[in-house]
Amino acid sequence: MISTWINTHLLTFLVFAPLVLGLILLCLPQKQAPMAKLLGFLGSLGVFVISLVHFLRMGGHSYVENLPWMTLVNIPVDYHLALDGLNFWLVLLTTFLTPLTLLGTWASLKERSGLATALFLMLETGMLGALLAQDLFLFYLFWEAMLLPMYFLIALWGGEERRYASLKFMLYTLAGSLLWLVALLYLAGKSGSFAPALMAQTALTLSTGIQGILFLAFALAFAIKVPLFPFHTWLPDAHTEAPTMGSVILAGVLLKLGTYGFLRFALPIFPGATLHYAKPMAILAVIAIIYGALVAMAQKDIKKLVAYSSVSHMGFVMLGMASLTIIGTQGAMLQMLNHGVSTGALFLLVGMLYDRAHTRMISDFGGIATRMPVFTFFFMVVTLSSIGLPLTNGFVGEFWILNGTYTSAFGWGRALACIAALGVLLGAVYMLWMVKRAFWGAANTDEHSGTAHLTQDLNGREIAVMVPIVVLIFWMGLHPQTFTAISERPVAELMAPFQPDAPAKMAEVAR
Amino acid sequence: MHMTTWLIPLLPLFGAAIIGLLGRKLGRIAVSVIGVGVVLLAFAFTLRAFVLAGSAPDHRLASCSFTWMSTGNLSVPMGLVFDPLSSLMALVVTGIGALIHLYSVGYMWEEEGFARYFAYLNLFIFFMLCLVLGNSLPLLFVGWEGVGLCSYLLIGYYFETDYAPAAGLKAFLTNRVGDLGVLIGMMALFAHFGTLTIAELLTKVGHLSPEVGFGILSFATLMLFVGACGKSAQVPLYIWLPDAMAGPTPVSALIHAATMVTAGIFMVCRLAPLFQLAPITLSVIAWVGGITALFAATIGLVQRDIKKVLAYSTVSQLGYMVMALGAGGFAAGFFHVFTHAWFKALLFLGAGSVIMAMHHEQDLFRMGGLRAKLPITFWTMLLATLAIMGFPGFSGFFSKDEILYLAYLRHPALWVIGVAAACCTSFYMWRLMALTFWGEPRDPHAYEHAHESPWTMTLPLVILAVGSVVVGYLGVPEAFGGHFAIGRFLEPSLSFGQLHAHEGHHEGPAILLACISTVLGLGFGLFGFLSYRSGTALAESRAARFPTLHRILLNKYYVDEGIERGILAPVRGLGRLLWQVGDVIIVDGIGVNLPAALARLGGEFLALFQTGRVRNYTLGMVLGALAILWIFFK
Amino acid sequence: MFLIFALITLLGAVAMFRSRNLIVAGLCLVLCFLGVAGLFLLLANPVAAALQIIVYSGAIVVLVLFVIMLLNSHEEEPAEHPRRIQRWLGALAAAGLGAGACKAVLSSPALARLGQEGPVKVMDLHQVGVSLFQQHVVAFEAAGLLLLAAMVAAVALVKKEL
Amino acid sequence: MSPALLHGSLQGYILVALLLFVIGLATVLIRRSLLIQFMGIELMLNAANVALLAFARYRGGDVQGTVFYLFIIAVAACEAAVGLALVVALYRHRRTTDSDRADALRR
Amino acid sequence: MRLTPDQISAIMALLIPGVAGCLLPLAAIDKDQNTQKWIRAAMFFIALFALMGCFFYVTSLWGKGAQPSFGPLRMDRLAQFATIFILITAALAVLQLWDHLHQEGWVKGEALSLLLFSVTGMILFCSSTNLMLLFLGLELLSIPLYALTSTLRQRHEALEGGVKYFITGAVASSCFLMGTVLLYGMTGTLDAAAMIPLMPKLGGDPMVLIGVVLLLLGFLFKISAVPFHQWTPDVYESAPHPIAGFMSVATKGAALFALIRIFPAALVRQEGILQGKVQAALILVAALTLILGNLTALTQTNVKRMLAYSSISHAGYLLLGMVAGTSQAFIGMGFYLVSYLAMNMGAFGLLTAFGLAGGRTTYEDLRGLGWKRPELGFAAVICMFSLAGIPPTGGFYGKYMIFRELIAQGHVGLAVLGVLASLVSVAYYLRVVVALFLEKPLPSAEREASEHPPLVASLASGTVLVCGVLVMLIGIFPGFLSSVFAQRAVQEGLNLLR
Repeated sequence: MISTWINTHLLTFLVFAPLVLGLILLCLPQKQAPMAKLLGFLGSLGVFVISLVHFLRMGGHSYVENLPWMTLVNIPVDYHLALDGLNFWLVLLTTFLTPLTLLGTWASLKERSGLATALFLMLETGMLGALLAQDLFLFYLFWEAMLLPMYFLIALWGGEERRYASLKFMLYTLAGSLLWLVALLYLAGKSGSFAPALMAQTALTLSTGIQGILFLAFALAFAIKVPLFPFHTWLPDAHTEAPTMGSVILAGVLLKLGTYGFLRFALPIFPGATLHYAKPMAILAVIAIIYGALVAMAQKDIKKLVAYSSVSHMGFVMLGMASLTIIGTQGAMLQMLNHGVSTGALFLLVGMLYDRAHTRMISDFGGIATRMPVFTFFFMVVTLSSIGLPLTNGFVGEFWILNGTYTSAFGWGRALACIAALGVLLGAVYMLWMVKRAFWGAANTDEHSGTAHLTQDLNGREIAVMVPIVVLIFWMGLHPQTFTAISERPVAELMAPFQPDAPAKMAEVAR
Repeated sequence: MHMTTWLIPLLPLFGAAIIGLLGRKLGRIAVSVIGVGVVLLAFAFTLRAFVLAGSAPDHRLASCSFTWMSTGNLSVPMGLVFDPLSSLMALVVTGIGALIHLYSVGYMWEEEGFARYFAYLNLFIFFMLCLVLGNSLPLLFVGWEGVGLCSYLLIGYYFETDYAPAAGLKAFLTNRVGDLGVLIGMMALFAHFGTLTIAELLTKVGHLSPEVGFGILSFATLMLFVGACGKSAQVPLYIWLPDAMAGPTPVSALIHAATMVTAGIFMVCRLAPLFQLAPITLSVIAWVGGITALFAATIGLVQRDIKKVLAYSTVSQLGYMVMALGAGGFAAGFFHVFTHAWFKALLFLGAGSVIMAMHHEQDLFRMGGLRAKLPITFWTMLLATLAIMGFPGFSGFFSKDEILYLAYLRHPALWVIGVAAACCTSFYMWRLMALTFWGEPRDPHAYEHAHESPWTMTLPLVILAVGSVVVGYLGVPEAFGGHFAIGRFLEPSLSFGQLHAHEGHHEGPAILLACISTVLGLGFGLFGFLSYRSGTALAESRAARFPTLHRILLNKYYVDEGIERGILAPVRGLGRLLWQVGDVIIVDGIGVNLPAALARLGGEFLALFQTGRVRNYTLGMVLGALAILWIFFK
Repeated sequence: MFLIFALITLLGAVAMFRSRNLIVAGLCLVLCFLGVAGLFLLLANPVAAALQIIVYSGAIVVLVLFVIMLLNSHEEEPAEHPRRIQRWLGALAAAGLGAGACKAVLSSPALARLGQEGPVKVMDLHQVGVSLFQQHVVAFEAAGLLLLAAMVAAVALVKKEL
Repeated sequence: MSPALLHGSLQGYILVALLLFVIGLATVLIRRSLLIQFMGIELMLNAANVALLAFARYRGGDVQGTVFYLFIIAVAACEAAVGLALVVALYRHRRTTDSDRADALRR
Repeated sequence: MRLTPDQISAIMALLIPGVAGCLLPLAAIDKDQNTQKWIRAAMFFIALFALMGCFFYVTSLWGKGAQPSFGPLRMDRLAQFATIFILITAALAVLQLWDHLHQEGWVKGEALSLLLFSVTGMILFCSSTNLMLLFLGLELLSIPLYALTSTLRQRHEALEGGVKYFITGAVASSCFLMGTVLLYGMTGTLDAAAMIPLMPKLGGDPMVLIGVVLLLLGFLFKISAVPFHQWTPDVYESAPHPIAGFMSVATKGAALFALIRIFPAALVRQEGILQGKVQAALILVAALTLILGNLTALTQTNVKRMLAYSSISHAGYLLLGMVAGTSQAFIGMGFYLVSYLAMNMGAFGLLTAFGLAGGRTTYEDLRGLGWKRPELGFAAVICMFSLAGIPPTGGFYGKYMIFRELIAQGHVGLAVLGVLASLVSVAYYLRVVVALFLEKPLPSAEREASEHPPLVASLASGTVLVCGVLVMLIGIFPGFLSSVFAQRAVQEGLNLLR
C-alpha cells in the first residue's frame, strides 16, 4: 500500500520523507545518537534508491503533482511539484549527496550528532522542495526553509567564528530573497497567480523599466545564492565555519539553487530583461571566475581556498547561462552537477583531514602524501576534476560553457570567453599550489603540525564514500550525455527566445 | 579490426589501472611484465594498424565508437584515426615507449614506488596515444592535458623532496598556459566552423575562400601555437623543461625528449592545412622556433648537470622543429621529431646509465674517464652524439639540413641562427662526452664502483643506437639525391588532399649550405671536445675571462627570476590584495558590515531618546501629534 | 459673564501651571474648576455645574491635596538637571498648539454655523437619568465596572500586606 | 476678536476648552512634579468637559452630552484613584514625586 | 426595563469576565492567600473558567453565525474575532502568570481581577462604534493595566513603569476624549457609523481634522506606534512577563481591531480628503515605527526590552496594513495579529518558562538554556523565526498578506522598507536563538542557577509549547485561518457597518 502511494505521490514522498525522518530523529533521546545517525543514513539512502529507481523508470512521462493549496489575499497558491529535464539530475544529486555526506561525516560530529542528522534531513527537504516546486510561492517557501537548518548547522556545529558566519549567511541570503519577495508579490499581484507561465505573460505587458527592476530583484536573490561577485563574501565565511556536512551540501546543492532559480524562473519570466542584462551578468560572472581564483590563491586555510574556488566555479555556471546559448546553458547544467560532485567531495576530503589533524592551515601540513597515500589519491582525482582535466567531469562543463560564451550573441562573448578561460589556468594554479604545499615534500615532523597527527589513512567507510564520487567524476567526464540529454530539450526551449534565429530553431526543436 | 585499434590506447590504460590499484600486491616482476607487456602489445597493434592504414585507399583508417559530448550544435565523437602522421607517431610512442619501459625496469628496480612509476608511465602512454590518434581536437586535448598531468606526476615522482614537486608544478602550470591557448583556439575554430572533428575541420578549411576568415584562422592558429609553445617548450614557455629533469631519467627520455614535448609539433602538423592558410602565424612560428633553438643552445653551453645539458639541447632541437614548421616544412619538422626521438632518447638513457653507474651523481665536473667502465653506454652515446650534431650519414644530418635549408628559403637570418645553434649543439655535446667519458675520473670513489648497467637497460640503448644511425635514411632530402620518402609518406596527412606543401622543390645552394653548416658543426664539436678532454681547467679559465657572460648563461638569462618577479609575485600579490581589500574592506566592510554598523549606530542614537523621563515621552507624543496635524493641515 | 468665568478658568489654570507650591497649585485648580462650573451654568446646564463643584472641586482636588499632605511634598523638588531643551520644546509645542487651536476655532466654518443654531434648552436631571438608564445602560455598566476596577487597582497598589 | 467671542458664543467656549487643554498639556510637559502633572491631566479632562457641554448646548441641549459628562467624571475619579495610588506607592520607594528622578528604566 | 435575548447575548461576552473580575477580589481579601495554595488555585481557576466560558460562548456565537447587538454594542463577527483573540491571549497570560507570580515569591490575586477587567474593557473597545463606549472601553482596559504594570510593587522599577504608563496613558486618553468630543460636536452624534454621511460636508473643517488627529493619537498610543511608543519598553520591562506579553498582544490587537472598525469604515472610506490625510499620517507613523522599532531593538541587551521594541516594530507592519486600507489588508492584519498572538505570547512566556524572574532577562541570562529544555528551546526558535517572518511560520504569512496588499495598492517603497526592517529584525531575534543554543552558560550563572533552581514552570512551558505548535500550524495551514476566520470577520463585520 505504501509503495502504491509512493508510486502516485513520488514527489511528495521525496520532499517530505526526509522531513518526517528528521522529526522522528529529533524525538530520539540524546543518548541514541549513533542510532539516529544510522537511521538518518539508511533513510536517506532509501530515499536515494527510491528516487533513482523511479527516475530511471521515468521514461517518457514526467512526474507532476498539482493540487490547489490555498488562496491567500485573492491569489491562489498551488501545491505544484514537477520533475522535468531541468531539475532531474539536481534532484538526484541531492538525494545522492545526502546519504553520502552522512556516511562521510559519520565520525566528524562528536556532540549532538543526532540533532545534526535531523537538521540535515530537514535541509534535504528544503532543497528537494525548492528544486521541484513549480509554483513560485511554493518555491519561495522552500527556498527560505532551506535557510534554517543550514543556519543551525553552521551556528551550532561551526568553527570559532560561527556566530558571525551564521548570521552573515542568514542576513545576506535573506536580504536578497526579501527584496525578491517584493518583486514577486508585485508580479503576482499583477498576474493574480504564482504560476511562472502566467507571470511571464503578465511581465510582457509591463514597461521595460519595470521588467528590468523586477528581473534585477529576482537576479539579486539568485545571485546572492550562487554567489555571484560581488555578493559572494558570505560564502567563504559560511563554508569555513560550517561543519563538513554543511559545507558539502552547501557547495553540493544549495548554491545550485541560485543558478537553478535563474534558469527556472528569472530567464523564462523576463526574456526581454534577460537579453538586456545578459552582458552585465556575463561580465560579473567572468569577474567572479578570475576574482575567486585569485583570492583563492591567497588563502592559507584549505577550506577557505575551496570555498573561493566555489566562487570561481559558480562563476562558470553563471557565465554559461548568461551566454544564452544552448551549449553554454547545457554546460552550466552540467557544471552544476560537476561542482556539486567535485567541490562536495573536496569538502568531504578536507573534513576527513580536519578530523584527523584538527587544523586546516596549509602551512601546518606538508608531506601528507607520505602519511596517507590513499587519501592523496582521492584528493588528487578530485582536484583534477575540479581543475577541469579532460576525461573528468570538470572539463566538459567548462568546455561547453566557454564555447557557448564564445558564440554568444552579445558583443563581448569572445573576449569574455578568453578571459574566463584564464580561470581554468588559475584554477590549476591555486589547487595544485596548495597540493604541492600540503601534500608533497617531506612529512612535516613538527609535533604540533597537522601532518604529525595523520596516523591513519582512510578507513573503509571513507573509501566507500569516495568511490562513488570518483566513479561519477569519470562517468560524467566520459559520457556527459547521460546527464545532459534530458535537459537538452528544455534548455533549447528556454533559450529559444534568445536565439537570433528563434523561429527556425523552434521548428527544429519541435521536430 | 575496430576493436583492436581501440585496444591500442586502452591497453596502457588498463595496465595503468591494474598497476595503480593493485601495484603493491603484485610484486615487482608482475608489475614489470604488465607494464612493459601492455606497451609492447600496443606497439604490435599499432604496427598492424599502421600497415592496414598504409594499404587503405586514402591512407586512412578511422574508427569511431561513441559520441563523447554533444549538445546544441556541438558534437564531439570519441574516435581514433590512423593516417600516416598519427600512425607513425603512434609507432614512435609505443616503440620507444616500450624500450624505455624496459629500460626503466632496470633503472627503477630499487625504487620504493616501482609500481607507482609504472602506473604513471602506462597512463602516459595512454594519454599520448589519445593525443596522437584522437580524431577530434577535444580528444587531442584530452591527451594534451593528460600527458601534462603524467608529466606532472612523473616529474614529481620523488615527492618527498622539495624540488621535484616544485618542478612538477612548474611544468604543469606552464603547460596549462599553453593549454589555454589550445582551448581558445578550439573555441575560435568551433565558433567559425561549427565542428571540432579534425577531418571535418580540414575539409571545411579546404572550402574556405581565402578572403573570408583568414583573420579568424590567424587568431585560432596563433592560439593553438601558444599551446604548442607550452608543450614543446618554446620561448617563452620553455622554462619548465629543464626543471623537469627532476624526474627519473627514463621519464626525461620518454616524455621530455622523445614524445610529449614533440606533441606541439605533432599538433601543428596535424592541423597543417590550417596553419598554411595563416601566414602571419607561420612567420611567428618560424621566428619563435629559431630564437628558441639558439637561446636554449647557448644556455646548454655552460650547464654542469648532465641532464640539464640534454634538456637544453632538447629545447634547442624543438626550436629547430618549430622553425621548420614555420618555414612551411611540416614534413621536415616531423622528420626531425622522428629522428630526434631516437637519438635524444638514447642520449637520456645513456645519461641515465651513467648516472646510475655514478650513484646518482649528475654533475659532469665530477665524472670523467668512464669510457672503459661503461663501454656499451659509451659507444651508443657516441653514436647519438654524432647523430645530434648532424654528422654526415647519421640521422640528424638529414633532418637538420632539410630544416636549415627550408629556413634559408624562408629567411637567411633564420639559417644563420640555425647554424649558430647547430654549432653550439656540437660544442656542448662534445663537451658532455669529453667530460663524461674522457679525462681522469674526478670522483675516484664513485668511479671505483661504477659498472655497466643490466641488460634491460643496455638492450634499449643498443636498439636506439641502431635507430639513431639508420632512421635518417627514411628521409634523405632530394638535395642529396634522395626522395624525401617520409615527406611523401606524410603527404596525405599534411595536405589533407587540398593543398600542396611547399616542400620538395629545391632550388638554390642546398649542398653548399649543408657543407657550411656541417663543417662549422664539426669544428665546434672538435673545439668542445678538445677544450674538455683533459679536464675542466681550461673551461674554468675561460669562464673567468668572461665572468658576466658566463654568469648570465649559467643563470639561464635570469628568465625564471624575471617571471617570478614580473608575473608570479604580482599575481600572488594581486590575490592577497583582492582578498584583503576587495573582500574584506570593500565588499564585506562597505557592503556588509558598514550597513550593519550603521543600523546599530542608528539604534544607539534612537535609543538616546529613550531618556527614562516621562516628560520626554509626553513631549514625543505631542511632537508626533504636531507632525500629524501638520500633515493634516498642509 | 462668559468672559469672567472664562478668565477665572484660564487664569486658575495658568496659576496652577506656574505655582511652585503644590498646595497653592491645588487651590488654583479648585479656582479653575469653579470657573468651569460657572461656564456650565452659562451653558444652561446646572446639573453639570453642580456635579463639577461636588465631584471635581470637592472630591478629586481634595483627594489630590490629601495626597500632597500625606506625602509631605509641598514644594516641587529642585531639579537635578535644568533640562532646558525639554522646557523650551514643551513650551514651544504648547504655544504652537494654543495658537493653532485659536486659529482653528476661528477659521472653522462648521463651528461658526453651529454657533448660530437653536434655542437654549435647560438640562434637567430627569432627562439625564432616563437617557442614562435606557440608551446608555451598557456604558453605565461599563462605568460601574471601571470604578470597581479602579478601586481594586488602588487597593492592590497601596494596601499594606502585599 | 469678534464681540460674539467675548460674550459666550460656541467658538468662545471651544476656544476656552482648547486653551485649557493646552495648558494642561503644558503642565504635563514642563512641570516635573508628578502631582502637578496629574493636575494637568485633570485639566485636560476638564477641557473636554467644557467643549462637550458647549457642543451639547448648541446641539439643542443634547442629553448625551451630560451623560457623557457623568462618565467622564467617573473616569476622572478612577484616574485620580489609580494615579494617586501609583504616586504614593512610588513615593514609598523613592521618596520623591519628581518624575525626572524616576528614570531607572531607560535606553 | 426588559432586555431582549438579542441584547442579553450581546452583553454576555462582557458580563462573564466582568462578573468574574468582580468576584475575584473577594477571594483576594483573604490574607491567607499567601499561604493557602488552594485559594490561589481557586482564584486562577475562576479567572480561567471565566475566560474559557466566555470563549466558548463567543465561539458558539460564531458557530451559529449570530451577530447580536445591544444599542451601540455590536457583537458582530469582527467583535467576536477580536474577543476570541483577546480571550486566548488573556488565558495564556493567566496560565503564565501562575508560574510567574510563584517565581517572584508571592501571589497576588488582584492581578487576575484587574486582568479580567482589562479584558472586559478590550472587548468593549472592539465591539462598538459609539465613541462614548469606546472611550469607556479604553479607560476600562487602561486603568487596570496601569496597576497591573506595577503588580510587582516590591520593586521600584515596577512602580516607575506604572507611573510612566499612567501619565502617558492619561494624556493619550485625554487626547482621545478631546477628539471624541470635537467629533461629537461637529457631527452631533457619538456613533462613528452615523458620522459617515456627514463627513463629506465636514471633511475639511479644521475642528474635524483636529478631532480626527486626537482620536488617532489615542489609538496609536495603544498600538505603541512611533512617536507614541516611548512608554512601551519601560512599561514592558517593569511589568510581570505575562502581563507584558498580554499588553503587547491584546492591547495592540484591541486597538487595531477598533481602528479597523472605526477609521476605514466610519471616517475614511467615504471621504476623499480625509482618507488621503489619514493615509499620509499613517505612512509617516508606520515608516517611523518600522525604522525606530527595529533599529533600537538591535541595540538592546535586555530581552524584554528587545521584545518591547520588537512589538513596536510589529505595530509598524500592522500599520502598513492600515495604510493599504483594503479589506484584504484587514484580513491580513487579522491573520497577522493571530500569529503575533501565538509567537509573542510564546516569546514572553519563554522568560517565565525558563524561570527568569527577579528582573533577570538579559541575553546573558538566557545562555545555554535551550540545551537544558530542548522542547522549549525548539518552541522558542519557532517563535523567534516567526517573529522574524521567516517561512514556513505564521509570522511570514501575516507579513506576506500585508505586503502583498501594500504592493497592490502601489506602496512599493513602503514594502521595501518593510522587508528591510524585517531583515534587521532577523539579527536581533537570532540573538535570542544564539543565546539559547549557541553559548554555554557563564560559570557564574551556572552557580547561581544551581543555588536557586528555578521553579518548574510547567504551565508556562505548556503555553510556550502550545504557542510554538500554533505558530507552526498557522504556517502550515495559513489558508484555514485566513479564509475561515479572518476573512469572514472582516467582511461580515465591516459589511454590517456599511
